[in-house]
Amino acid sequence: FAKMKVAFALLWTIDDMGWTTAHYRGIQYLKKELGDKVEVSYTEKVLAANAEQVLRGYAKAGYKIIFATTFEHMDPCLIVARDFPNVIFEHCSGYKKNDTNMGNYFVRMYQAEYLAGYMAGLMGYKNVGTVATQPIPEPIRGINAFTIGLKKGLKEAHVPYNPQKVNTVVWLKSWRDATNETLLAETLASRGHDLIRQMADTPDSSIAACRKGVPAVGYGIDVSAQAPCALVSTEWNWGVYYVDTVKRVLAGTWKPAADWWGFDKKGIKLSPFNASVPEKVRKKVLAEKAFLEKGIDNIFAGPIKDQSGRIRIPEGRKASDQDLLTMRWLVQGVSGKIPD
Amino acid sequence: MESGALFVAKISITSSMAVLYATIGEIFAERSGVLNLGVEGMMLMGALSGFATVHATHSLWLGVGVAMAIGGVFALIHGFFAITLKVNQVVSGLALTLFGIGLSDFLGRPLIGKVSVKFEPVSLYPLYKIPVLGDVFFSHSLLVYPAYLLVPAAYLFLYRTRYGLELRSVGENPSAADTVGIAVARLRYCYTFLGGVLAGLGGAYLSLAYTPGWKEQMTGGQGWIAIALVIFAMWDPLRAAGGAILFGFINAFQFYCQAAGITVVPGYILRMLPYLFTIGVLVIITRWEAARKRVGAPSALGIAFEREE
Amino acid sequence: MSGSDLPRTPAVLMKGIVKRFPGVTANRGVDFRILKGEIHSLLGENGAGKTTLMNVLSGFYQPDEGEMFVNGQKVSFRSPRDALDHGIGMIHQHFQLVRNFTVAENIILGVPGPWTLNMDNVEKSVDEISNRYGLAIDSRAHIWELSVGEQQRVEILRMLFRKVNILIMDEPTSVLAPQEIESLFETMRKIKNEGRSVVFITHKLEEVLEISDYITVLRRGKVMSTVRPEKVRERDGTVSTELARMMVGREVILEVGKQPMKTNRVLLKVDNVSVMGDRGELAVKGISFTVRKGEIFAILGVAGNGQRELVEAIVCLRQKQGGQILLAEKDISACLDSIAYIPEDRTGLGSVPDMPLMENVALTNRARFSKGPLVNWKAVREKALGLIQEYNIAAPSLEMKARQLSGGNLQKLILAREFTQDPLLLVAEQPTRGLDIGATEEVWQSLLRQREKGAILLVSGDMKEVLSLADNILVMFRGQAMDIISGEDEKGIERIGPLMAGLR
Amino acid sequence: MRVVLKRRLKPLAWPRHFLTPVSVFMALMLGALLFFWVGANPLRAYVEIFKGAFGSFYNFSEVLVRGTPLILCGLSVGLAGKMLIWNIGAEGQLVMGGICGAGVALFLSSHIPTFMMIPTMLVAGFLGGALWGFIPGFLRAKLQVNEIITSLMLNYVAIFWLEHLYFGPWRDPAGRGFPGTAMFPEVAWFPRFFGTRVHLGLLVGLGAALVVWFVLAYTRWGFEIKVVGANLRAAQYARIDILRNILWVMVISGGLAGLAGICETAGIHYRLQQGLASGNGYVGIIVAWLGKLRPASIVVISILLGALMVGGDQVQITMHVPSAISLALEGAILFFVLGGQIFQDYELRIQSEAG
Ligand SMILES: Nc1ncnc2c1ncn2[C@@H]1O[C@H](COP(=O)(O)OP(=O)(O)OP(=O)(O)O)[C@@H](O)[C@H]1O
Ligand SMILES: Nc1ncnc2c1ncn2[C@@H]1O[C@H](COP(=O)(O)OP(=O)(O)OP(=O)(O)O)[C@@H](O)[C@H]1O
Ligand SMILES: [Mg+2]
Ligand SMILES: [Mg+2]
Repeated sequence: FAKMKVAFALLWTIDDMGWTTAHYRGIQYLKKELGDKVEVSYTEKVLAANAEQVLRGYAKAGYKIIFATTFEHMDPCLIVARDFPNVIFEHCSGYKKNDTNMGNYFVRMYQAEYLAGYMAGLMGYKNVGTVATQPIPEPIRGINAFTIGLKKGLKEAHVPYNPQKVNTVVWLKSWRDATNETLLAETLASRGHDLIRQMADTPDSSIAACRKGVPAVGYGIDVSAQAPCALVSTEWNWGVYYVDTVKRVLAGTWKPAADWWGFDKKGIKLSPFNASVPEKVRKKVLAEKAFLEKGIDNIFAGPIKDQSGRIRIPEGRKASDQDLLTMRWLVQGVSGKIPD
Repeated sequence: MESGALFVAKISITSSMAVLYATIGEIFAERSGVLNLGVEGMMLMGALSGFATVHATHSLWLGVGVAMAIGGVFALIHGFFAITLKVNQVVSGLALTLFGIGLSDFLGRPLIGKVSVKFEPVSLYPLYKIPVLGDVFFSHSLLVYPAYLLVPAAYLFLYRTRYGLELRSVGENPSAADTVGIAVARLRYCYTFLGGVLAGLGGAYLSLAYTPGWKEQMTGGQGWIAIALVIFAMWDPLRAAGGAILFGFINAFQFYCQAAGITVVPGYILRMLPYLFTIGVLVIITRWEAARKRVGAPSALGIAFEREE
Repeated sequence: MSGSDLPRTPAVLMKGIVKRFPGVTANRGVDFRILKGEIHSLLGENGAGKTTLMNVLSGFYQPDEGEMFVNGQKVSFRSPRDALDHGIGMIHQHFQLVRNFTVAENIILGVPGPWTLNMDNVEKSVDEISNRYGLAIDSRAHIWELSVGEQQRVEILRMLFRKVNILIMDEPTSVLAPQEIESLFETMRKIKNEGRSVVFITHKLEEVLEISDYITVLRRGKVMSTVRPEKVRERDGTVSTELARMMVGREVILEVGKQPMKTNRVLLKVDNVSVMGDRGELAVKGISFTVRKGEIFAILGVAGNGQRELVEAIVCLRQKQGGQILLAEKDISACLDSIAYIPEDRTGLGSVPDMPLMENVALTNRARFSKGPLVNWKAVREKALGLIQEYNIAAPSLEMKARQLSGGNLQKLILAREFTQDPLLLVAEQPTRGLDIGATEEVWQSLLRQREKGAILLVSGDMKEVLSLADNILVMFRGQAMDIISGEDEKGIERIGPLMAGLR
Repeated sequence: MRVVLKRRLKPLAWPRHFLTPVSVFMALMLGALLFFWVGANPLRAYVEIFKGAFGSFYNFSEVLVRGTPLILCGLSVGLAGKMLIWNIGAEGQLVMGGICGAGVALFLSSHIPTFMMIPTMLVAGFLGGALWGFIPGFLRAKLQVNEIITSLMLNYVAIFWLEHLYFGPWRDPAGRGFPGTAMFPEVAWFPRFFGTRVHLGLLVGLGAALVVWFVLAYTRWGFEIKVVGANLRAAQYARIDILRNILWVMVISGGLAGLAGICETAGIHYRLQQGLASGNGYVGIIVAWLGKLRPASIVVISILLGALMVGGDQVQITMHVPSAISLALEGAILFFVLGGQIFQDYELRIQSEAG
């Protein structure tokens, strides 16, 4: 009885404290849960130019399930999938799939962002500074959800705020750049922003915020060990998806699909709260989370205005997944533009 | 909330310290005739070893010391190839950078994401009370203040001491220095080592004070900036300080504009600005020096010395 | 002088010095002795081992065998510093000065002392010494601002500042004008009178007679003899042929049977030309002259009076400020191919030391040996082999690097290469500097042969060379033409010395 | 008594053929220490690297794929190096080549006949890189501005420009907001061979190596380049137009790197996206100097380094060794090969104190 061979092509190193570390934790979880049934391998730093080589290499070496975990792996994955119809491919964060052996998956990080924003609003933070990364739909969606949550929280806490500017966004134009993340966070803190929202793949903007005496919200993994001032972190939780997928393959029920898991399937997590988050706030946030866990997601329910005040999602309508996945506009309350 | 201008001034200083240390170090090395393009590698090894030491011992100053020592040892590798074996210095320096990046990445794995003690900002007692300037200059971490002494000291050393004269002569005309009994190779080793020590200090500033902790390639190209600044500064420590802070300023200014919602220039142009600026200033300075019939570069920079025997 | 007859302990004694280089033994058991308060000349043909011996004495080289004693004490030097500590200093043929430093900085360099440096004090003491020895110099000037003669003074001052007892000078006169040589000799005598010693290396035998207390002749790394100058002086004051024979082992006369050429049409016309120097000042100020076909036209002057700049303007290495240069009625600014140039700097300018001989032959001839964009290396090889034969160049193979050739042989190679261009005008700059009398003779003969094919512009600081070769002589001083004198004009020739010093 | 190094009059001939292998071996020994450090069996690791690179036809084809941009970047750096011009900017030139070639593929494909498509892209790629080489070349030639710095700074500029294009104006409208241009039309894809990813770029690289070799060995221009590199003043003396030579060399050097860029985009990515600038330009510097600036050696070294990288991926998979080890190994090899040279040029002498 041979173990099923599972492989992962990773973007960066397993201890990058961000995107890849989160995937690696998923891999660890998979090993822990199904270690007796699977043999797991991974390759770090699979760049666009070598993705096809690495994926093909795994396919040739008899791996049965191959996860390609970054956007640039999408096209190579499609090509290799065509050549190896008996191998199952799963691509993370993209949109292409085929009908036979390649699916894609992502998780609804924006739900966690929404909760984090809601928490911040309830605590009265009305001038958030966000260290944003690259202007693609994923962070844009996150910023919007965070801002929507923030405004909701502020309203419930009866804190007056500037409806045009509760969340100031500055773009790093990079996924990870420790020194500039620090620089940017310090700039925001010094400009009087009362909370720093880290969105980059290292904890450095949260760390810088702590040093400046400003609270932060962490991203990707729980940053509280590095940045004790982080009120909460929004976390990827890939492990459950990996375990589920492998189980489905083992059971023969796997079909190519475009999966987008939210709190309902535990695709994401909210880290434990910082001690400074009041009990009342925690309760409210957790209550909101409970809805999401039940699959009730009204975050992008209309009416939602964009920065210019134009209604983007009218009353009574909800943004479709398609809308969310291609989102290129910012909601009212966000200050800062999408750069190009 | 701090006033914008003061804040940008202050952050220009904090964010330029690593580059400044490395630049001063490289000035010493190049003044002695040794072109060391391994700054990035030495800074990384300094950052890693400094943080590793602090992580293990919780002693910040020990960490700084180890970072400086490791930076120096790495520089000596280049020194051995460049001075003793007389291989092409550009290639040897590049090899050092590669080796440093690879090795620090490799050895630093277990330390990524670890936290330890770090240098916190300390206001220098009476000085920080000076209105305006006090906050800009005297409320930084303890690793910033040595630079205030280092820059003028380096300047005085170069131009006002016998050792400085010897150092410069070795970079200008090693065979002339040799004739009057100056130990060319020994001096070159010393100052290459010093260059590495300061690059290591720059690295330690990053991993212990500015962005505490270890991340692979955390210098993010600052070593290269340091090398550019040396030319920019025409091998002069005072100008190097100005250049480093100016460079820090341009970078800080970019984010400040974004945060303040000022969009004069598209963002991507702003990001290119520090690099375009370096090229521009380099052109101007080179023209200027040429017009004054003076070449700032040590005449024997990058050239191995060998007594014809 | 008075002290020369008293018995003295030798200041330096070298015994059985052997120094080997890969393939050459430069010194084969040399015994050499320097007394206190003497000027000791060292003579010998190129490669005899003079420089090597003095490099050993001044700590640059470690001898393979042999012993050295300073004031009776056995010494062994590992570096120049050790030698300096024993009061032995050497002034090299190539000056060892830092160009971007001032005079005072160069002088204080390497002198032990306290940490800090007070340049004002240093400058004061430099001025003091320069006054004492009559070595006028501005101690604040940068080296690059100085003429060659002044640079030499800095070298001497530096040794005096360090109070050396043995001053070694390697061919110091080869770069000086007659007046400057006189004042150098004055300085040397002053040094000697203080009880210190000077070792003087030269190829010019008349100088040896004038200044030395003792003469040592080296040949092929061995001492031929050590004599007093009286022994080799003929009655009429000239050098006896004996000395030359000791040096080269054969008779050398150093006379070229120059026949006056039929001068022809004007080839080169230089009209009111001005040229900028490196320091941004006018180095050549409105010079005019003409050179006819079949003529050797000499430009004579102390180095640094604008000859270099003028030549560079003619050979298209430098832009002129004003005036016109016509070669066979064509403006020279177009960089004509019909000019060949033999530069003074043989390794820096005239050849690529790290390239094989063959490629060095192709250097200025590449157009001649190319078909379209391609170089015909076979033709180059044949030509190069031919030249080596014809000009008697000692080179074992064409793959040999140029830097492995001796100075004289490299000079012959460059000469040969430039002759093959069949130039209308050949510019030869200091063509025999540093060459021994044998090689000099060969070069002179070659130049005279070339004269018949075109014209030669000879730039030299060596009066003897100019008088032996030139049909007309232009004397330059501070960028100006002092006068043009015919090589036949006996009276005019007597005026040359003063003209070189700027006295009309 | 003391030990001194003395330069030989002539380099020793006999060690030439095995110095490099011995040096590489020494570097691998150092690498072995690193493997030990992470608890991997070095011998097995090296066997895995070898198998990963040469174990199968497919693996070797991947080595060639990795080697392709290295050949072109190595030639780029090497050609400039012949003239003692330091082109640290191959990375940026590569990117510019990719951008210009991609521009042709994306916007001009309907205007260009099919058979001219790929040649046009190659020309555009060459020109893009050439432009990026021209700038430091011009600054160096005309104004004596240090080319190490300018070419290095231009790398950053090119990369920011590239990002701007695929995030902004050139972003694929059908790409759901993700960064990256649209895929090129298939006429703009470089042909691939033998069912592997080995593509036209390899032939471009080999062809370029041949041309560079021929130019350097047989043409007057090549000779002039070598003279300028060996003795600038002698070149002036020989009336070589140094300015023009520097300019042309930098233009062609940039062009070669530009070719690497278009070959990577049109042979591998089929679009502009993150990951075009992946360090090949910098590795090209190592390649050039390990290959002693000789085109044939540059080809060989490129393929060997490609093998090290592909093999490095392999040990990572099978033995879970961090990928950074390839980079550390490259640096170590460079050092040891440089150091190995000493045995050819120097002799070790034991000198007794004479006197
Ligand atoms: N660094 C060296 N390496 C190899 N051989 C050398 C070196 N220096 C000198 N030689 C050789 O040693 C011999 C003596 O050279 P040296 O320079 O002492 O002669 P010299 O008498 O000073 O000649 P010249 O009159 O040309 O100055 C020559 O054959 C020379 O080639
Ligand atoms: N620095 C050096 N490096 C290598 N070889 C040298 C060096 N100097 C001299 N040689 C070798 O020593 C030999 C003699 O050189 P040297 O310059 O002393 O010759 P020479 O006897 O003075 O000849 P000439 O009279 O032609 O000047 C040359 O053939 C050369 O190969
Ligand atoms: Mg000689
Ligand atoms: Mg000599």
